[in-house]
Amino acid sequence: MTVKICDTAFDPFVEIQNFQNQLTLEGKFGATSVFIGTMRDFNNGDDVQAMTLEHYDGMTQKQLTQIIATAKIKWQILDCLIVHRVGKILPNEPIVLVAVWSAHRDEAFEACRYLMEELKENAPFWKLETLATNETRWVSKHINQEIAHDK
Amino acid sequence: MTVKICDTAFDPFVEIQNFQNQLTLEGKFGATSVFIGTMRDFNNGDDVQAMTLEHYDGMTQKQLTQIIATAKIKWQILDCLIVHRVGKILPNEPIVLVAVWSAHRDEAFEACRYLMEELKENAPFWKLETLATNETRWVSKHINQEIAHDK
Amino acid sequence: MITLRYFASLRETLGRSTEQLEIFELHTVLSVWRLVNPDFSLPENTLTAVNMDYVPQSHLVKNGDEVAFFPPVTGG
Amino acid sequence: MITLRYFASLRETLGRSTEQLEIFELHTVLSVWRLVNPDFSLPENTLTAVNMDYVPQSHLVKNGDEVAFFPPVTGG
Repeated sequence: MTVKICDTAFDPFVEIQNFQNQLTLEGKFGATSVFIGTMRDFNNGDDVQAMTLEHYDGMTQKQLTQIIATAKIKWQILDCLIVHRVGKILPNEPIVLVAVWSAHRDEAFEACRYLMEELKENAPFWKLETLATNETRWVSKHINQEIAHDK
Repeated sequence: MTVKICDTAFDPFVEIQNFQNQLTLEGKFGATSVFIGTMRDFNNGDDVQAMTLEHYDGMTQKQLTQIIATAKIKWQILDCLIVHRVGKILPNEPIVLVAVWSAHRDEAFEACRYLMEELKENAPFWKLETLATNETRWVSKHINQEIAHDK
Repeated sequence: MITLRYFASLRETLGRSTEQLEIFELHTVLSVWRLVNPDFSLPENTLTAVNMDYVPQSHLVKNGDEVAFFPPVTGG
Repeated sequence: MITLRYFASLRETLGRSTEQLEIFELHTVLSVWRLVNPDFSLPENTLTAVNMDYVPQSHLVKNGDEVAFFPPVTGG
């Protein structure tokens, strides 16, 4: 169970492969469920040129570790990997990666979804968007209900 | 929207990367949901040494194409990729890959899950297991309800 | 002329994967099976397809059709 | 001594990200806020954490605690 916070761009598929290569689960996992959140060049009807992701270093890791511990109680997870980007991000760059390995498909799907929803709900990250107009704005859960369903 | 049937081992992450590299969706997709089914070395309480996947060539492609068409009506999918292995498979080798690209997370998660469930329900594949004892048996949906939930 | 195809355990049981048949009367998927396998009743749970689409056993077949019989699928 | 931390838009609004405070009486998370920000009421929807765990505003703080205030999170 690994949580990584990256302040530079990461390749989600390289991350998954490297992680999977060091697992000793050959023949034991039948299901891998992966979610990747990627920065778009639009949000809430506006063109976005960049985003800065602030986080609460320490609390992020603590919260994500607790979320994973809860998921392990709910589902039989063999292993999981969460990678989250912080700092300045450009469109088309990955923001978050969640990957779950399990014997069975239901557990992998459900645990991956759970980790992602809980991360969005509880992990202390905040997005500051720089619009095409050079204006900046904090992404809010309240301005538009859409945002809560984004990515 | 691409469907691939492979009769040799494939690397799911290379498949996704190659597919994503030729997409012209930079900045448009915010969510990628991926499922990978991998062969285990056990099933239904027995050790398994190999599996042979038979399929109905032509009907497989037709059914998967119809499943994708239905998913496109239900969710706003930007693109998707399905890769399925046939022939002789060894433990730890990938059997199936489903990947969905979408603007939003809900759609990616739900469409990926849908494609995978429909594939298991309707795509004409059959698994013949070779047990550690060299005995062979067709995997059945009926012997054990567990199997319907596997992978 | 119609083409019959069998897959997986059903193919093994019958000992053949494909055969062709001339039909001169109205036939359903089920009656075609009975015509070519008079001594072997269609196993319960067998799935049937015509021209690669699932159909019920009561589906009428016509010349040129490909009619397939197979056990429940187990891919993925 | 307790440490206060502010994040994101709240940090920008206050113009500082961290400060330290001696407390000599019983204090809750909310009363600590009022002590250091007497002219600025805690914005609705502000989330509060003590030692990196979410707590209600009525949570009692003690010396050595790290108390954090921040807007709803928007990661992922």
